[in-house]
Amino acid sequence: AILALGVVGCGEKKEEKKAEAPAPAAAPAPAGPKTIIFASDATYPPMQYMNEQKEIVGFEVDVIKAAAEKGGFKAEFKNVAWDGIFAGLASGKYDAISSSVSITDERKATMDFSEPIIAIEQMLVVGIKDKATDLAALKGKSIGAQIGTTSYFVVKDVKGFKAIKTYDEVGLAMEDLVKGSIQAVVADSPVAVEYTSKKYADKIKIAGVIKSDKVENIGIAVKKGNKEVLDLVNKGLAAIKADGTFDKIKAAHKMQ
Amino acid sequence: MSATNPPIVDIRHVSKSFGALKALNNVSMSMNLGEKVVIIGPSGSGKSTLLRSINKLETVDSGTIIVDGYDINATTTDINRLRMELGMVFQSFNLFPHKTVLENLTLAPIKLKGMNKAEADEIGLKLLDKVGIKEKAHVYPSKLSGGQQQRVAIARALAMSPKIMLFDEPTSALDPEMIGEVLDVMVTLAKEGMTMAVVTHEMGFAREVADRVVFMDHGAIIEEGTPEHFFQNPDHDRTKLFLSQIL
Amino acid sequence: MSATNPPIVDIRHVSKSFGALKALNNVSMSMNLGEKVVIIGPSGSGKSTLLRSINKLETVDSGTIIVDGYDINATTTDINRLRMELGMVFQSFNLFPHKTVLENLTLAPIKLKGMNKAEADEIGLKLLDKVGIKEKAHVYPSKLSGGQQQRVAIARALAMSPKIMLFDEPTSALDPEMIGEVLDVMVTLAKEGMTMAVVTHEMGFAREVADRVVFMDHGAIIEEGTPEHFFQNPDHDRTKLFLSQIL
Amino acid sequence: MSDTRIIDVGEGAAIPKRDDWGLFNAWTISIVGAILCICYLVFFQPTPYRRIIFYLADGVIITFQVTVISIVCACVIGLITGLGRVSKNKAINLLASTYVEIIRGIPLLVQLFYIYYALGRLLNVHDLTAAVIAMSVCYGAYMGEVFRAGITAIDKGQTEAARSLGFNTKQTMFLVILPQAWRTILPPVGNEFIALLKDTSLVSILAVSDLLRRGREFSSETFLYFETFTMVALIYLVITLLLSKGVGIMEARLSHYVRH
Amino acid sequence: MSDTRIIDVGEGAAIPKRDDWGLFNAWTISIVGAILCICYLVFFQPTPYRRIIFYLADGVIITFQVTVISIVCACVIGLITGLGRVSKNKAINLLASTYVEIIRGIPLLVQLFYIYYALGRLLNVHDLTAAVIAMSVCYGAYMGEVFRAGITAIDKGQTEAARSLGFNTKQTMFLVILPQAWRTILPPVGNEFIALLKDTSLVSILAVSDLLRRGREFSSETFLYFETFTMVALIYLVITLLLSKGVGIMEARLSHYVRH
Ligand SMILES: Nc1ncnc2c1ncn2[C@@H]1O[C@H](COP(=O)(O)OP(=O)(O)OP(=O)(O)O)[C@@H](O)[C@H]1O
Ligand SMILES: Nc1ncnc2c1ncn2[C@@H]1O[C@H](COP(=O)(O)OP(=O)(O)OP(=O)(O)O)[C@@H](O)[C@H]1O
Ligand SMILES: [Mg+2]
Ligand SMILES: [Mg+2]
Repeated sequence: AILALGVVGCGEKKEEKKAEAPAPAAAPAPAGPKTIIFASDATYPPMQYMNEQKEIVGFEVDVIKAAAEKGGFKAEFKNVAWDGIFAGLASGKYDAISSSVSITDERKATMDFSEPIIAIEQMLVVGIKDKATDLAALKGKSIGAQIGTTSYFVVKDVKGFKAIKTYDEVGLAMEDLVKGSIQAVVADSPVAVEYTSKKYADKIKIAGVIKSDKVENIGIAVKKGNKEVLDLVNKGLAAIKADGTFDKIKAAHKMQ
Repeated sequence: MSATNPPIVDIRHVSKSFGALKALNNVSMSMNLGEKVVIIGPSGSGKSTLLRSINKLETVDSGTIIVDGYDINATTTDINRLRMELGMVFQSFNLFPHKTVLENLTLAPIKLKGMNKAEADEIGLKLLDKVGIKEKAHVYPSKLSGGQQQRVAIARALAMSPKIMLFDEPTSALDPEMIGEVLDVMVTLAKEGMTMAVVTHEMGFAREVADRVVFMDHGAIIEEGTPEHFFQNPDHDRTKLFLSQIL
Repeated sequence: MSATNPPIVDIRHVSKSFGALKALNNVSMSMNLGEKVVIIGPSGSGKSTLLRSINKLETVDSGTIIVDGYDINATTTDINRLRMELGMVFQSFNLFPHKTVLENLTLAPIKLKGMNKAEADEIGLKLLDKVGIKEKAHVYPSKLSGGQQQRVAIARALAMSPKIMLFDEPTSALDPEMIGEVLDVMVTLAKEGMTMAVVTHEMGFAREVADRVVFMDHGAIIEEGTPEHFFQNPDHDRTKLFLSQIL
Repeated sequence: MSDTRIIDVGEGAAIPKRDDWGLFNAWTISIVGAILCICYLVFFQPTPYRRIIFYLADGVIITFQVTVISIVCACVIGLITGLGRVSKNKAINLLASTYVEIIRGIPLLVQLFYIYYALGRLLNVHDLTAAVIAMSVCYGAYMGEVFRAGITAIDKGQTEAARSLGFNTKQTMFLVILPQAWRTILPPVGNEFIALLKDTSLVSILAVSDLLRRGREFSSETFLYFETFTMVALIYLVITLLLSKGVGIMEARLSHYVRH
Repeated sequence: MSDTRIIDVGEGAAIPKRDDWGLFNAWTISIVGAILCICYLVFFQPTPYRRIIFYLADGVIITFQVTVISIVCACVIGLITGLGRVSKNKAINLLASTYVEIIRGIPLLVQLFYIYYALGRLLNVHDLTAAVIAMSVCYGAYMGEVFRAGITAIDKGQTEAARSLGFNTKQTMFLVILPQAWRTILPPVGNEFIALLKDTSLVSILAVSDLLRRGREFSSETFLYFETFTMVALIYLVITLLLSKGVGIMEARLSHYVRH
């Protein structure tokens, strides 16, 4: 973690110069509202994903768009592979990450987070006929999760699995589960619900919630010390939570 | 031609083209058991093609070739079986470089006739002795001179006890000092009564050994006859011209 | 040797080895302006190496070579400048295949002397006329015969108006019927007073043109003298032996 | 009658000559088959194939963009490297050789990750730029060898003739050697182009929206893995087959007059 | 004095001969440099490099496993394809040629996705198996061309001699041609092995825990992108450099007695 700090610090020196770099074309900077570029791994339905018009859509996208209206900034989304999404933030390729990033202590050490958007849980997804309800029942089996996510962190130190497989995208993990290459997937609750209720309702199911003593919140990540962006985002989020817009969006996406 | 026995090789009206080029043009020829035929002619006249047609290394376009009673182009004929009766010796030796001299000789008898190794070795060594290089039995071909290699090649063909031996210019890739040793082997073979068809430019060999000399040009047999007839009194101008050039 | 002017080429105690092989062994030789020197000797005797050392295509190991007053190995000498004074003709012509004949002639004058194209073309055409192939000015070298190519190569060298011309067996890659046309050009050049060093096996040329003949063997100059001395009454046995083989 | 050919021991994944009967016919079968397949699917099974092909369309453009820009950069790097590799200056030569040796030793995908994630922090390059840099740096090494081979294939006599006339090393290279070398160099460059086009599929890992990425997006959204990847593969196949035919034709043309 | 060389126009990303001065020295520099680098980092900067190298260790094993199994399968496929490509039976020949043509036309990564995700549903293959199948199918095509080249490099007289003795086609191939061809085939197979080893990095996409995947896991968790990928690249470099030296030595040895 100490070195990771160094990493960010290292990138920071260039911050001033690079601040306006990301969107040189769309730079009506003087008068109009500030444009914030959000990186998003658009493979994460229903939170953020690519629709057939090649637009990034989803619950979190709607939240940010609404917050932008209220917070007085312009939100632009950029599709970035999850694998390197934090590296890109550190090097200033974009201003913020809106990609269902769970707020963890480790991550807080290297980046700053907005106020929580929504709380989630880690869910265990298994085949429709599987009787397992918790991780313990899956000893000796193969289990999958998306690389570098809290879902993966939940299982990575648990001993006794045949294999823990890390996927670039959660959808690929689900695909492997359906195929039978692995026997379980751990995923964020909205994603787990999405896959088990819509796309593969007849093939996989939620086996249970993985208990944790801490509440897991997701939030918007910004580069350490980037107060300007953080304040704008927080202002917007607070505003939509206050005026009920947030609840409407939640309802529209059938979020718990 | 002896009247009683059918010829062992009977080539009837055979033609063969390579593209526009007629390499063989309605050629007929037959050979009896024990007969030694020498085929001569200018380069490109179709000598090799004729010889190679006999063991079906070239497939003819029309006409029939009957060897030992079998039509080689008939679908019922097992050409691989028949080829065992036809020993072939090439200008370029074509020994198997990954096998020792003795293994070159024993490979086919062991694999094709199911002979056991000891027996094959014995026969092989006997043949090597006959061609005069028994002491090289266990070296690889690349260690031999051209003349030695060609003698091994002859022994390899003999190892299958063929009824007929076909030679395609066996000495023309050899340095002059080695030609003699190969011709000696061939003469011995002829004296033992082997049926032989030999394409060669060695007229001395033809004189000494041939029962019949065949002269080809432009894919056709122009003239055939005894060596005496041939070298002393050929009928055709083309034959005379050729002989005048070569002798 | 004329006493007043310093020699235009002065080679002093030059040695050059390729690995263990001494290609030049303490060779000294000089040439005066207008002199024609023919270098002969058996294959591998170092003739080419000597010639190539003069324009530094080979770098010598020891000794000095002074051309037109400049030590070619001195760091202060601009060898590219000096090479413009030294026309070189190779056994293998080495024309530029991607340029027309005329472009072959004009490339160097335009790029190196900053001559404009019109002027270079004019000079080029004049030279082509001189070597007798003006009509081929706009074809590519590959369309020419060997003799024509070599004449273009001579013209190309002349286009830089060199003070000395070096020829390394200019006719030995040519068919016999073409040797004459190239030698004719060289003879004309010699008559015009060009300083020339020529490695050749054409003894007729040496007799007709050479002021001096140099005989080399094993990297050393064995004997030098006038053609008369040389062909009628050489001193050394090795020279005699060589001449007896070549004439 | 002997038909011996030297078998070239290259780096791997190289080889076929397209002059033989089998491959020519196979080419025809493959290209006709692939195009018919695409047409059949798009026209007779518009659901989902028409949707798929529309979704993939802009990915093809990105793929081409990355390929073209990268090959141009790789050619520049390759020329410099090639010149370095034939240089008599040992330091330069060694530098160029070491570059080639190192690049050849590391998988392209690792190079991509390295340039994108690891060096990305220092250089702060954008995804497409990172992709292009990585492809160029990698292919520059291979291209360097193509240039080197092209240069050394020119007869040494050409250099000697040029030097004798008074040209310096640089003039000799640019006026005499390279103008002759390009004919030998062009066909392998064409082959590198095809190889590079195929390798651009790797940039999909960086979420660059190339053809493969578009395919992955569409399939993860619609779960039509089989249909989508079939289409992706067919499109790649058609493109590379056409290009390789082009290279084959170019090669045949140029070999006719390698020397005018 | 002419030094003309024919430049081989292969498929791309092929080329360097290791016989030249530059590359030999570059090889030494690269390998010594890479090993020193690894040692320095592991011993003098144990945090984080020792952690990294321990984390990566089992990835190296997987990488080797996939490579070795795939190359063996690819050799089998390659032998069959190569025999098909030299077959006089036009149907078989065309089949083999079309296989080669199609496989060469589709990026390996697309093939991987196709076999894993598109066909995977039908065949229900597991990750490592899919990886091995995809690598084998792809490299089988290239290997087929290696075998074909090796076979056609054997003098036609050998076939004629064998056939004249009475051997049938199959016996001729297996008793006479192939036993001679392997010497020519072995070095390019070695090069394909190296190329395949590098390409196994692609299987990391299928969540196979190879060297690259392990590196990605470690870096995405610790954010030590630079450090991790440096180590990954160095490890690949050392492996491929050592292997390519091995191939070079083998090539030199075999060329000494291509014919006993
Ligand atoms: N495989 C082939 N393909 C095409 N043409 C061939 C082939 N084999 C032979 N020919 C041609 O057929 C003609 C006859 O060839 P053949 O080898 O039988 O002549 P030859 O009398 O043996 O001549 P030589 O004394 O030169 O060996 C020649 O013109 C030759 O070029
Ligand atoms: N670049 C080189 N590398 C190694 N050895 C060389 C080189 N050039 C010449 N030699 C050797 O140096 C010796 C002298 O060569 P040189 O070409 O000067 O001989 P030559 O008298 O011109 O012979 P020829 O009449 O055959 O042209 C020869 O033994 C030759 O093999
Ligand atoms: Mg013949
Ligand atoms: Mg010489």
